[in-house]
Amino acid sequence: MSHWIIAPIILPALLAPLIAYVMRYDIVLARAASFAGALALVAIAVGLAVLSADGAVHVYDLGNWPAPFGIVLVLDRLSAVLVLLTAVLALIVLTHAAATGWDTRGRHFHALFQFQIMGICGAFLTGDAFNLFVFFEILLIASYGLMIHGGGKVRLQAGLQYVVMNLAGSTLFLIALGTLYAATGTLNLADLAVKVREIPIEEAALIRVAAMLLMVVFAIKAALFPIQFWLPATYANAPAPVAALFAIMTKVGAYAIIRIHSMIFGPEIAATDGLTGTWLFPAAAVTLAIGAFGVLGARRLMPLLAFSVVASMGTMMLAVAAFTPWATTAALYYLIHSTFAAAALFLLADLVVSRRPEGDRLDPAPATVQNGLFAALFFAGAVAMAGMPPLSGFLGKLMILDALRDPQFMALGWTAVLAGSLLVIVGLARAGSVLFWRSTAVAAHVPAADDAEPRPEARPASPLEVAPTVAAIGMTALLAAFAGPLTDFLDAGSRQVFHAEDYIAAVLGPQEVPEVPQPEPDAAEDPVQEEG
Amino acid sequence: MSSGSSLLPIIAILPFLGALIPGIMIRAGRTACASFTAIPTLLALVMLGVLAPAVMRGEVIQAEIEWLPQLGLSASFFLDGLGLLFAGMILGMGLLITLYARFYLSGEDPMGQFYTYLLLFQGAMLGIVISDNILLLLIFWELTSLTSFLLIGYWKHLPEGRQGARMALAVTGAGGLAMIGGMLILGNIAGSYNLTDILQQGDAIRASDWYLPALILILIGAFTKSAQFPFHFWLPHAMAAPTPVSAYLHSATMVKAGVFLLARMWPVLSGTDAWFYIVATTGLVTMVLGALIALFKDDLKALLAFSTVSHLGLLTMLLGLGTKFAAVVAVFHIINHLTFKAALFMSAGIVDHETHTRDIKRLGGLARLMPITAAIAMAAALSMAGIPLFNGFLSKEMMLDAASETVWAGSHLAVPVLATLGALLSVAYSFRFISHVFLGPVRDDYPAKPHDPPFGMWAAPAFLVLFVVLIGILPATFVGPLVAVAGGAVIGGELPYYSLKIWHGVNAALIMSVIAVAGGLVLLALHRPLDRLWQVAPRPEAKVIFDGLIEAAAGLSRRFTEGLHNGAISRYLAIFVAASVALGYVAWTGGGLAPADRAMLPIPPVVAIGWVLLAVATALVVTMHRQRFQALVLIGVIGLMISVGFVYLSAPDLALTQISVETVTIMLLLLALHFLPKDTPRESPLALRARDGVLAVAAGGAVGALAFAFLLRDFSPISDYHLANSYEGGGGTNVVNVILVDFRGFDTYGEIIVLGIAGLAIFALMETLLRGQAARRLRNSDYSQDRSRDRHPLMMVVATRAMLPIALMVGVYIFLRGHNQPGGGFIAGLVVSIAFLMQYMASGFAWAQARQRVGYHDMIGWGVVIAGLTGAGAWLAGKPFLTSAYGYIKLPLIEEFGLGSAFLFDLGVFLTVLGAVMLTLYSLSRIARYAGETVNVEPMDYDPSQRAGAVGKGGE
Amino acid sequence: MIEAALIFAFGCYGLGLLLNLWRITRGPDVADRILALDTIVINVIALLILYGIWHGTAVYYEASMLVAMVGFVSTVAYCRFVLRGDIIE
Amino acid sequence: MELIVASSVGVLTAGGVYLVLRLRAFPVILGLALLSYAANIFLFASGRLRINAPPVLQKYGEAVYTDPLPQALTLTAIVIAFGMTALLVMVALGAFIEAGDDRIDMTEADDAGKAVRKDGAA
Amino acid sequence: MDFWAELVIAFFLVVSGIFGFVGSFGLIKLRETMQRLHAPTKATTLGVGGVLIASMLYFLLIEGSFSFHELLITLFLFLTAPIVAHFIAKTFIQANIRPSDVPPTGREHGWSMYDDPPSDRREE
Amino acid sequence: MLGRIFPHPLLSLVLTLVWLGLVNKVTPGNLVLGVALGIIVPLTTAAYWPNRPRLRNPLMAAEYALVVLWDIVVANVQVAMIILFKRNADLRSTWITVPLDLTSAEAITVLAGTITMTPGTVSAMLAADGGAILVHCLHAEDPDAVRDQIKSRYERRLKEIFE
Ligand code: NA
Ligand code: NA
Repeated sequence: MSHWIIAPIILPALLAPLIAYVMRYDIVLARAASFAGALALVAIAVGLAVLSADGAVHVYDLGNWPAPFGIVLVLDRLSAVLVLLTAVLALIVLTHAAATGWDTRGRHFHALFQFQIMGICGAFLTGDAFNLFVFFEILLIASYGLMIHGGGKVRLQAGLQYVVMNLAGSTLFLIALGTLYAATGTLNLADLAVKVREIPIEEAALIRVAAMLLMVVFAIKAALFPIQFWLPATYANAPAPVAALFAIMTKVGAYAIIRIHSMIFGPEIAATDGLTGTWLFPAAAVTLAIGAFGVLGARRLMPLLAFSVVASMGTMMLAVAAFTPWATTAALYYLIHSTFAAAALFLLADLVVSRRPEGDRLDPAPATVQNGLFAALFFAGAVAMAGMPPLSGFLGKLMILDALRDPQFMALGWTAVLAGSLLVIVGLARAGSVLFWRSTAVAAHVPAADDAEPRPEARPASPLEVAPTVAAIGMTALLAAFAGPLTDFLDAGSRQVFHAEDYIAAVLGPQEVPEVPQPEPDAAEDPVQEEG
Repeated sequence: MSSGSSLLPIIAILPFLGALIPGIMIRAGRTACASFTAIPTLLALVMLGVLAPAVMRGEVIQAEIEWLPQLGLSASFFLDGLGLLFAGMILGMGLLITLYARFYLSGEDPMGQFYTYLLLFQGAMLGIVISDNILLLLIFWELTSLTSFLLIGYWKHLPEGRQGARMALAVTGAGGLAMIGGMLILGNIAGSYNLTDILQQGDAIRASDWYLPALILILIGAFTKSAQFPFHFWLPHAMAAPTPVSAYLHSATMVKAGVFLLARMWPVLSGTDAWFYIVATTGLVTMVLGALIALFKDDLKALLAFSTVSHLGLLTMLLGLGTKFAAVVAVFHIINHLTFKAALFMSAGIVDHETHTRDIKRLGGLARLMPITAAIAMAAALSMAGIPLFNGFLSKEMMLDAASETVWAGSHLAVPVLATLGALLSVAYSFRFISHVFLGPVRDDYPAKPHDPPFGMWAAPAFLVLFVVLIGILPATFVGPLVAVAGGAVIGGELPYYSLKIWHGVNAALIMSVIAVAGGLVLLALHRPLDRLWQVAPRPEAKVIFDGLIEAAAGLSRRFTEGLHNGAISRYLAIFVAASVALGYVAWTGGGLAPADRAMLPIPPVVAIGWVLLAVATALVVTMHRQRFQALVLIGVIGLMISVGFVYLSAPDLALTQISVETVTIMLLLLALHFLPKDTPRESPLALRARDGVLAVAAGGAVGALAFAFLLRDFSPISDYHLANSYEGGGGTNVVNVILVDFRGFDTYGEIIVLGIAGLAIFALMETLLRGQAARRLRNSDYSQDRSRDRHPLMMVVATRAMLPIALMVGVYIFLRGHNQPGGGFIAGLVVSIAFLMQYMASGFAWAQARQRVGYHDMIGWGVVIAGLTGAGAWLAGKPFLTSAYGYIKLPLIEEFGLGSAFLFDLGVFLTVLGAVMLTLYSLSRIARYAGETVNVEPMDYDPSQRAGAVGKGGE
Repeated sequence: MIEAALIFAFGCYGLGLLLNLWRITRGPDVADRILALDTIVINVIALLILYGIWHGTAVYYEASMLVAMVGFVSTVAYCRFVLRGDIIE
Repeated sequence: MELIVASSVGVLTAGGVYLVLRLRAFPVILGLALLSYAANIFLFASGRLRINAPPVLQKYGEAVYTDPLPQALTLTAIVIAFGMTALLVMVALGAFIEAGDDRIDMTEADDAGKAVRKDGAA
Repeated sequence: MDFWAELVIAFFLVVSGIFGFVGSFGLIKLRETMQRLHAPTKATTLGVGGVLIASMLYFLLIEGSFSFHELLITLFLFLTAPIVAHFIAKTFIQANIRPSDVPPTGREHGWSMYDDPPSDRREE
Repeated sequence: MLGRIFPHPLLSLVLTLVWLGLVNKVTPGNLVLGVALGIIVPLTTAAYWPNRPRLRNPLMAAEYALVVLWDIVVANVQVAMIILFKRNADLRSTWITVPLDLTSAEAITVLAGTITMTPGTVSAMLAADGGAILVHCLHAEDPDAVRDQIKSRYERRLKEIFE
C-alpha cells in the first residue's frame, strides 16, 4: 500500500489551512506556497500515473480498516490520469491567477484554491460512495467561495444561483445514497458492484431508482440537459481563472458517471439493464445542441465560452453514454482535451476582456494592445475547442465518432457531433472576427481624443500572464502529438473500469464475483481498431 | 519500401516547419523574408524531384509513422502519379506565388503573417494529396479550411475579407464535417482507414448498404471545397483575399482539393448510377451556371472566380461521367487550368495593382499601356476560351468529345448541348476579358496611371503562360507522361485510348467547339443589351441568402438560448425536480419490488402528535413563508420535532446534532434577515404556484413512497461489522462516534474541511462586500426600525454570566464523553458556539469579541491541521492515514481512562466547528457594524450599581 | 402504577403540544408564536425525560439538556430580532 | 411508525420543493433547509427504524442495536448542510446588498456584462 | 417499599402531567397575550420539575442508581425561564403597548424600552 | 494571586458540582477533572464577568431559596386554579411598578426572576436606570399589596444577601 495515493488529498488539505492562517497577510508567501504545492502535486500525480501504469488496482485502506467497512482510496489508471489532469490544470490556472493579480481581488484565494484541488482529487480517488459525496461537497463549497471571489453584483447573483442549484443537487445526492444503502446495505463501490450483480430484476426497483438518481446528480455537475442551466451564467460570471479551473469540475460529474455507471450499473447488469445509457445518450445529444446553439447565438464572449463547455460536455457524454470501453477511451481523451481547451479560452478571454472597455460584449470596439497575439491565441484556442486539426479536439472527435459507429448510436450521435461542430465553428469564427479582426477597422475611425485616457488595464500582457494560456493550448498540441501512447493508457484504463472484477478483487480481496455476460464489445465489430 | 520513403514525411512537414521562418525573418527585410520563405518550398520541390522518376516509372512511394493506432490513424503518406501531379502543382505554384506576393503586397501589410499562413496552407494542401490515411487526409483537409480562412481574412480591416473568410469557413467547414462522416463510414466498410487498403476494395464498398450515405457525405465535402453548385457562392467572396491568395488557393490548389478527392476516390466510388447522376449533373450545372455568371461580372476577379467555378464544374463533370477516358481528360485539364487560370489571376492582380481598379467598366485599352501584362493575360485568356495552340483548347476538345458520347437519363442530347453551352459561355467571358480590358482605346480616367510592373511581378504569370503555349503546341512532349501516370493513378488500372494532339480530324467535338467559339463571339457582341437584361433580371444573391441564413440561425439560436437560459433559476429548479421525479419513476417501474418482510412498528399517540406538529408546521411555513420571521419561528418547530424523532428512533447523536445545528442555522438566518426585506412579495401568478404545488406534491409523494418502500423491507448492512469492532478496534462504545472518528474518519475530515471552507469563504465575501460599492450602499442603508431602546438588558447579561460557564462545562462534557456516549467534537463545538452566542446576544459581539483571546481563523486552521496531522501520524507507524491508536492510562486516584488518537482527531473537529461558526458570526456582525451600528463599551446598557456609586465601572 | 402515570403524563404533554400548535398557528401576535414555541420546547423536554423513565435509560438525558439550552437561546434570539433587528449587535 | 417517517419525509420534501421554487432568496433558503431535513431523515431511515436501541454498546447482556452507519452518515450530512447553508445565507445577503433586492432570478438587465467585468477588474 | 416508591413516583408524574397540561391549556384559554404569558412560564416549570423529580426518584428507587443530573436541567430552567418570559413580554410590549399604557417608573428615567439609559458614554 | 486563579470561587464550586452532575458519577477522577474545569472555565470566562458579585449572607440565601421554592409551588397551584376555573371576564390583569432599592445587577436579576417564577406575576421590564421593575399581574385584586409583598418578601432578603 503506497501512502502516496493519499498525497493528492492531504497535501492541499494541509497546505490550505496554513496558507489561510499563517500566510493570510502575505500574498507573496501565499503564492509561493500555493505554487510549490501545485508543483509538488504535479510531481506526485506523475508518480501515481506511473504507479498505476502497471495495470494493478492500488487500494489504500484508510484507518487500516478493511473494505467495505472503512473508506478506501483506489488508484487505477482512470483516477491517476484525472488526478494528473487536475494537477497540471491547477498549475496553469494558478500561474494565471497570480500573474494577473486575480488572487488579490478578494481574500483567501489560494486557500480556497487548494481546498478545491483537494476536493477534486478526492472525488477522483475515493472508492466509497458516501465519501464521494463528501468530496463533492468539498469541491463545491470551495467552488462557491472561488465563484464569488472578487464580488460584484452580477457575480454574486450568478453565484447565488450556482449555490442554490448545487444545494438542490446535494439533496438529491443524499436521497440517492440513502436509497443505495437501503437497497444494498453498503457504500463501498466495489462492494456495491458485487451486491448489485446479485439483485434480480424482480427486486431491482430500489437500486434502479438509486442508479437513476445518482445519474441525475452527476448530470448536474456534468451540465447535462435538462439540468445544464446553471452552467452558462456561472462560468460566464466566475473570475476568469476560476472559470478555467471549473473546466475540470464538469469532468468530475462525467468521471462519476463513468466510474459508477460503467463499473456498478454497467449495461450488462441485470438489475439496471442499460437503464442509464438509454437516457444519458439523448440527453447528451440535446446538451450538445444547446451548447452549440448557445455558442452561435451568444452576444458576449464569456457566455459563448460557457456554452462551448456545454457543447463539449454533450460531445463527451455521448461517448460515455455508449458504455463501451472504446467509447469510454474516446470520452476520456476528449475529457482531457476539452479541459485544456476550455481553460485556454477562459484564460485568454480574461486577458482580452480586461483590456476591452466593452468587456466581453461581442460588439465592434477598438483593438486592444497585442491584438495580433490575442487573435492568434484565440484562433488556436477556438481551433482546439471546435475540434479542428491539428489540435487534440479533432482527434477526440474522430475517436468519439469512431466509437459511436454502432447503429443504435450512429444516426443521432454523428449528427449531433458533426452539426454541433459546425455551429461551434461558425459561432467562434463570428466572435473572433468581431473581437480581433473587426476591431482593427474600428480603431481606424476612433478619434485620437478617445485614446487620451487609456484604461489602467490597457497595458500589454506580460509574458508571465500569457504563458498559462499558451501552456494550455500547448497541452492540446501535446495531446494530439502523443495521442497514441496516451490513448493506450486511457484504453487500458477504460478496460480496467469495465472489467470490474479486478477492481473488486483489489478492494475486497479475491472472492466469488457473480458473472456478468461480457461480450467483447470491440473485437467482433471493430476491424479498424488494432489492439494497441 | 524505397529509400525515398523517408523523404515523404519530410516533404509533408517542411512547409509547417517553414511557417516559423517568416516570423523570424521579417525583421531582416521583406525580400529576405520572401526568399527564406521560398526555401522550404524549394527544398520540398527538390525532394519531390528526387522521388519523381520512381513515380513516373509507376512505383508508389509509401511511408508510415504510427500516430493513433487505436483509432486507425497513422501518419501514412504515399506518392503516386496523382499525388505527384498535385504535389508538384502545389509546390511549384507555391514558389511562384511567393515571388509574386513579394511584389504584390504593400509595405503596410504584415508580410510575415502572410507567408506564415501561406506556408501553413501549402503544408495542409500538400498533406491532402500525399496522405495514405483518410483520417490524416481529413486532418489536412480541415487545415486547408482553417488556413484559407486566415488567408481570405488577411486584410482583416475590410468587411468583405472578414465576411468572405467566414463564409468560406462555414461552407467548407460544413463540407469537411460531412466528409468526416463519409470517410468514417468508408473506413468502416473497408475495415481500414488506410487509403491504399480502401482503394483495393471498390467492389465491396460499392456493394455496401452504407455506400450511398458515404458517397453523399464525401461528395458534400468535395463539392463545397470545389465550389460546386449549390455551394459555389463562397468562392467569389473569397476573392476579397489578396490576389496571390486567389491565384494560389482559388484557382490552382485548394479548390482543386475537391476535384482531387473525386479523382482519388474514383476507383472506389465511381461507376454507379448514383455517382454518375450526382457528380456529372452537379458538374454540368456548375459549369454552365458559373460561366453564365462570369459573363456578367464586372469585377475582374469575380469574373475569374466564376470562370473557375465553371471549370471546376467541368472537371467534376468529367470525373462524374465515370469513363476512364473522361477521367484522364480531367487530369489533363487540371494541369491546363492551373497554368492559364493562375496566370490570369496574377494578371488581374497586376491590373488591379497598377490601375487601382478591377472594374472592367472602368478599364480598356490597357494593351498599349502595359503590353507585357496584356500579352500574358491574353494568351492565358485564349487558352481559357479554348482556342487552338493554347493548352485549354486540347482539354476542352477532349471534354466535348467525352460529353458527346454521354447519355443522360436516356437523353443523348442533354449533356452535349449543355457542354457546348458551357464552352460557348466560356468563350464569351474569355473574350470579354481580353477585349474589355486590354483592347479598345486608351482611356484617360483610370484611377491610376497604368504601366507594366517590375519583372518580379510578371515573371510568374509569364512562366505559366510559357507552359500554356508549350503544352498547347506540344502536349504529348510536355505533359504526356505526367498525364499518363496521373491518369493511371486515378483510374487505378489500364489507361484507355486517348491522344494528346491538336488535330483529331473533324469530329463531333470539333463541331461543338466551332459552335462554341462562334456563339461565344456573338454573345460578346450582344453583351451590352444582355448585360442590361441580366442586371434587371431577378436572381438570387448568394451572399444575401447566406448572410440571411447565418443571421437567422444566429438569431434563432440566440432566441432559443436566451429563452431557455433566461436566468430564472426557479424554472431551472422546477425542471430539475420534474426530471428527477420522472426519471426516478421510470427507473422504478422498470424493476420489481421484493415482498415486504419487515413488520411495521406501532405508532404511539404522542408520536402521532409529533407528526401532526411537524406536518402542520411545514404546511404553515409554506403558506406563511411571505412573513419571513414567522416562517423562521415555525422552522424552529420542525427542527425540534425532527430532533425528538431522532431520539425516539434510537439516534441520540443525531438528535443532539440536529437541535444544535438547527439553532445556529436559525441564528444565521435571523442575522441575515436583519438586512433583508422582512416580507416576500407575492410575485408568482396562480398558474405558476399551481405548477409548483403539483411538482411539490409529486416530489414529496415520490420521496415518501421510496422511503416507505425500503422501510418495509429488511436488508443486511455492513454495519454489523462496526457494531462488532467498535469497542475492540475503535476503543469506543458509541458506535456512531467511532464510525465518525475512526471507521469513517475520512468523511469527518472532509466534513470539517467543508466547515472550514465555509468560514473562509464567508469571511472573504464579507471583506469583499465591505470594500466595494456595496459598502457605500450599506453605509447609506437605514436598518433602524422601530426598535426597543434596550440593547443589552441587565437581566440577560447577568443570567448569561452564570450560564456561559455552565454551558461551557456542558460542552466539555459532551466532547469528552463522545467516544463512549452520545456526543463528540462536533456537537461540543456547536454547544460551545451556542454558549458564546448567548454571550454575544447579551453584550454584543464586539464587546464580547474584544475579550476573546483566540482568533477564529486560528481555530479553523488548527482544527483542520490537528485533524490532518493526527491522521497522518499513523504514517510514522507505517499505517495508513487515520489509523487510530489508543491506550488506557492509569493515574493514581483516578480511574483508568482511555486516550486515543481519535481524541485528538475529535479535538480538531471541535476547533474547526467552533472557529467556523464564530467566523461566520463575526462576518455578519462586521457587516452590521459597517451598516452603522455602534459598539458598546460596557456589557450592559446601564449598571444600576453605578447609580449607587458602589462599583466604579463595568467595562475594562 | 408507574406505567399508568407515565401514560397519563404522556397524554397530558401530548395534548399540551396540540394546544401549543393551535396557538402557534393562530398567533395572533408574534409574541404568542414565540411563546407557543417556547412552551413546545418545555413540553418536549418533559416528554424526553418521560421517555427516559419509560425505557429506564439515561441515554436521552443529554438531548433534553441540550433542548433546554438551545430552546432558551433561540427564544431569546427570536425576541431580540423583533426587539432590535440585529440579534447580536 | 414507518408510515410516520416516510410521510414526514414526503411532507418536508413537498414543502421544500415548493419553497425552493419561489422567486426570492429567503424562501428558497428555507426551502433548501426543509429539503435538507427531508434528505437527512431519508438517509437516516435507510438503516431502517428501531425503537430504544441506540448504537451505544451496553456492557452487559445481549443487546439489540439500530444500524449506526446511516446515523454517522446523516450526522456528516447535517454538518455539511450546515456549512452550505451558512455560506448560502451569506451569498444571498451579499447579492442582496449588491443588487438592492433579493430576487433570485437574473433578468436581462442584470446580465449587462460590462459592469461585471469592470467590477471584476477593479 | 416498592409500592410506596412507585406511588411517590406516580404522584409526581401525575402532578407534573396536570401542570404541564394546564400550562398549555392556559395558552388557549386566556384571552390576552400578556395573560397567556403567565400560563406556561409558571405551570410548565413545575411540570417539568415534577417530571425531573420523578425521574430522579425512579432511578434512585427503582434502578438503584443515584442520578442527580436532572438537577442540572432544573437549574437551567430556573435560570432561563424568567429571561424568556421577560423577553417575550418585551416582544409583546414593543408592538402593542405604548408608554402611556403602563404606569410610570416613578423615576427620572422611563422604562428601558422607551428611554435611553442614563449615560450616553457607552457608545463610541 | 489567589484572586487571579479563582476569579469566582463560588462559581468554581458550582461548576465542580455541575460537572459531577453531568457525569452523574462521583469518582476521584471525575472530582479531579471537575475541580480542574471549575478552575479553568471561570478563568477563561472571567473577562465576561468583570465585577465579582459577593454573597454577604449565605444562610440568608438558603432561606431565600426555600421561600421562593415554596412560593413557586403555591404560585403554580394558584395559577392553575385561575386558568382552569376562573372565567376570563373575571380576570383583573394589571401592570404595576415596583420601585427598587437594590442596585446590584445580580440582585435585581434574581428579584426579577423570582417575580416571574412566583404567583401570577411576570416582570416585563426595568426602568432605563434599573430603578424600577414593571410587573404584569395575571389577577390582582389589590396591586399595591402585590408590590408590598414583593418588596418585603423578596427584595429585603436580597438586599441582605447581595449588598
Ligand atoms: Na439544518
Ligand atoms: Na461527523
